[in-house]
Amino acid sequence: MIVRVVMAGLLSLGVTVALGWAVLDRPAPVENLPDRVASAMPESGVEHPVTAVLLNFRSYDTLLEIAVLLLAVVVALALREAQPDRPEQMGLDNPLLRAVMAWLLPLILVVAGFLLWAGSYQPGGAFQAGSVLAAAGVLLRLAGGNLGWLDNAALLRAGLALGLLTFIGIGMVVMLPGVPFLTYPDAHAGTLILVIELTLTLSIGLTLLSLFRLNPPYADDPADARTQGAPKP
Amino acid sequence: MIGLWSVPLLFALPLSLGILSLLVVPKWRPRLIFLGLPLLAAASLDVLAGLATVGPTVYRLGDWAAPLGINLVVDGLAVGMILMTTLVTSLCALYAWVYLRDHPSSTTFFWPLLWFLWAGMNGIWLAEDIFNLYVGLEVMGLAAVGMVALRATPQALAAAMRYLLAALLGSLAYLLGVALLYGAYGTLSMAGLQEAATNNATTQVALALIILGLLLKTALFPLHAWLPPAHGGALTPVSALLSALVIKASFYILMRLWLVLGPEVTPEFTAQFLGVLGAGAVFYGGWMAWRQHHLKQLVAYSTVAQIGYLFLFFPLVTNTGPEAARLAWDGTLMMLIAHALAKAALFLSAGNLILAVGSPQISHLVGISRFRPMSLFSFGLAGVSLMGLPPSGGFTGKWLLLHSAILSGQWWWLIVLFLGGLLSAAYIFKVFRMSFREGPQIDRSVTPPLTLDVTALILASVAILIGLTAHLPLHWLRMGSVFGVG
Amino acid sequence: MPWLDLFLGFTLCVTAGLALIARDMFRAVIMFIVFGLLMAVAWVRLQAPDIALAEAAIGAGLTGVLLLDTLGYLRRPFGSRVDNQDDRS
Amino acid sequence: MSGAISGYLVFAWSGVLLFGLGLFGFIVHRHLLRRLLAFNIMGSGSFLVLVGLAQDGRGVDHVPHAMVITGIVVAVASTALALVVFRRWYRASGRTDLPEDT
Repeated sequence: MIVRVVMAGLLSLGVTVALGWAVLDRPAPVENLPDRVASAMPESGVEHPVTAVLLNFRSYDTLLEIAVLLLAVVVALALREAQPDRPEQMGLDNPLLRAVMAWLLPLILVVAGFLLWAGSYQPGGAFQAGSVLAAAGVLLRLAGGNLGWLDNAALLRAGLALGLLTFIGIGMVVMLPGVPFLTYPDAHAGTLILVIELTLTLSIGLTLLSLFRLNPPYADDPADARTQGAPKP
Repeated sequence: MIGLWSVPLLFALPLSLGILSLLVVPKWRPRLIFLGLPLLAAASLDVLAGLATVGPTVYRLGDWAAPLGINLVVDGLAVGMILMTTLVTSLCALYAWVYLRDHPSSTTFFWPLLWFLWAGMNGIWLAEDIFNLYVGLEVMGLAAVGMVALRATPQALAAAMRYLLAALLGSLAYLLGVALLYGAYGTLSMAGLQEAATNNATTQVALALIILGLLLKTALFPLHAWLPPAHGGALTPVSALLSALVIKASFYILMRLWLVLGPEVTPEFTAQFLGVLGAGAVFYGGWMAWRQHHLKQLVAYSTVAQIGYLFLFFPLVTNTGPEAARLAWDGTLMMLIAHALAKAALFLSAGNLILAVGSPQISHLVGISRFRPMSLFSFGLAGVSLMGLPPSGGFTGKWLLLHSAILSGQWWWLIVLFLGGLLSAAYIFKVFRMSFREGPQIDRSVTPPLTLDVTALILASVAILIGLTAHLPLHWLRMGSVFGVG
Repeated sequence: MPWLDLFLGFTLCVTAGLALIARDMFRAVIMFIVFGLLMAVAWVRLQAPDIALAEAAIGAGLTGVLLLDTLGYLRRPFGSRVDNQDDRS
Repeated sequence: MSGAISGYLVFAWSGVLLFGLGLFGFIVHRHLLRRLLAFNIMGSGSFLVLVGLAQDGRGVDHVPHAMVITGIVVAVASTALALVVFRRWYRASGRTDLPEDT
């Protein structure tokens, strides 16, 4: 144990010192990316630079990133099916909390909508709006709300798939004039990005919410908990 | 524009199929391969045709030039890896289509994971942007972890967890290296970095972090501890994919970045050090493989050993003169491809043998040669390539590396090549000795479906054939690299 | 000197340290959420309000909820041998 | 302006320290949840280095902002995946650490 602490201490100290050295010794960069972003902004279809980078200049990164999110859900679904659980019981079912939620929920939805719409000209966008949506779902569930419609597997999966499929679909359709993948025509870039963001928001919200929901629930009696048995040491 | 459609299809198609396979009923999930495999094969061949006619190109996603946008590089190396991936993954997918029939329905989630894995790998082969590589690594890594966890037994879960922790730590080290490089040079494009990078502490630390992170993901000795449980314990087609392809992706990034940044920045001892670690992997992995009692664990440790050969690339390519460097490049890539084919074949045929005797123990293979000659034949062919016997791809690769070592006067690597071959022979023959021994243990065996044997045999045969016709693929692989003619 | 930034950076390190050494797992997670919220403030100071929003919602919020949820799960005894080696490693 | 610039660098340095701290925690701890906390702290550290270094002396750069948002989403996906596996593992074995680590 002590050996491990000392080793870890030395290693992380070494890494930190090396990093510090790297920060001190760095050269002045030749390339100026912010300038390039600024000069390409008029063609991006949006006014907020971060949204332009995320959904136009470097939209391929965003595409793959959505795939990463989906992957987490796929694994959760797979493991859930491998060890089926009983229908879950969760939530506090507190009337006060419910009353608060009834007020809070529409507010949250409005905030999500605003964040999404705002993303084209000021901070905000699909990820923020999606996570606010997910937060609404989490709160609803903690309050004992009924999210039964999420148990409709087909609907849930369609919602999960919507964002990425739309993204890829639009990326492909715009290629028809003979331009590379994800090249939005200047005239429609703003609209296309908005459509992508809208579907992404929904899917991201659902994805994040499913990550929360798909964790195995509490088992009610310990007897059925050990479906697999402990491994031999 | 060459590959206008086929290049993006290489990742967009598997992604779409991955989503689609979530939407269809479980019974239909495997059947999507009959849509996907031909299309992906066509796209891969189209990219190859473009390379052969026009030469290496750059694909500008969104029509933005790097460094503002993300570019994809379609050179010989990328296309070679894409073709290798298409071949190996297709055969593993066919194998899995039959193999998973007898498994619980939760294993049908193999299919979405497979498509995402494929998309991640193709994304990595094509990437030219170092941050995009990070995202690609995550797509591939999380899909791979999910595949290991698929069995949902405690052992599988522990292996997946260990794998995940290693993968996450590796990605973070890589990401921090990227952060330093961006801070220093203001660009994420490899071409831009190659122009801008100078020799200073920032580049060195960044490269060190990137190397460490990728070594962990490649499972180079002594950072290999996560590999044997993950690769040895997974479902057979998963083991084959992970050992054949996934660990190659992080090595591939290392190779590319080394050629972009390495020679100017790194002191020669770093290259020698990587070579020494490789040698350690060859010896340790071979020794451990020989000591295993479980067939798939043996094959997994064999991967630990074979990774070591790839790392001889670094000492042989750094400051050694053009001819030796070119031979090192050729030899390493030949080893990489031969190992991908042979290891996939070895895992698949090992899986067939296990199915046949119903036990993962090597000692239970006694007498199996009479019942499953074809599985054993594939195992043997793949073994020939791993041992480096002529005329296999493994032999050609080692031969090229050997020449490179002699030309650059680094004779000590010859010992590694020679002893490593002996160790591989030892563990391969360990399996054979048991299989040919006559004993009372079994008098009958289960007959696995023919598809399982045929896919393994095809992979093993290609591992041999590629050694006979190495000239053309090696010529293609050099296109667009510093070793290419045009 | 950017005193406010220095103070914020220092506090970030302290909360991170506390999250890593806290004896009680629950306290560690709470410290981690505080850390995430401070990160959001740091992003505002770095003139990156987009990241601040994402960090507060995803980094601190969702990750925190997921971790707390898992903690609740750990309180349930599973298996015959729930190790009592507990949180101190 | 100069005050703001050195402010960026302060956060880059904090990022360096956070990465070091997180790495220490990641190696020392055996409890998987703690290792995940350490992983997230390391991640935050590298994000700070990314933005802080890029903006020091150059002013606001939106490209790393987008990269960090991507990074945060990737981190939460990885954490969620890890938690899913961890819960299954805990449920099957009753352990909060990995078997070979003692």
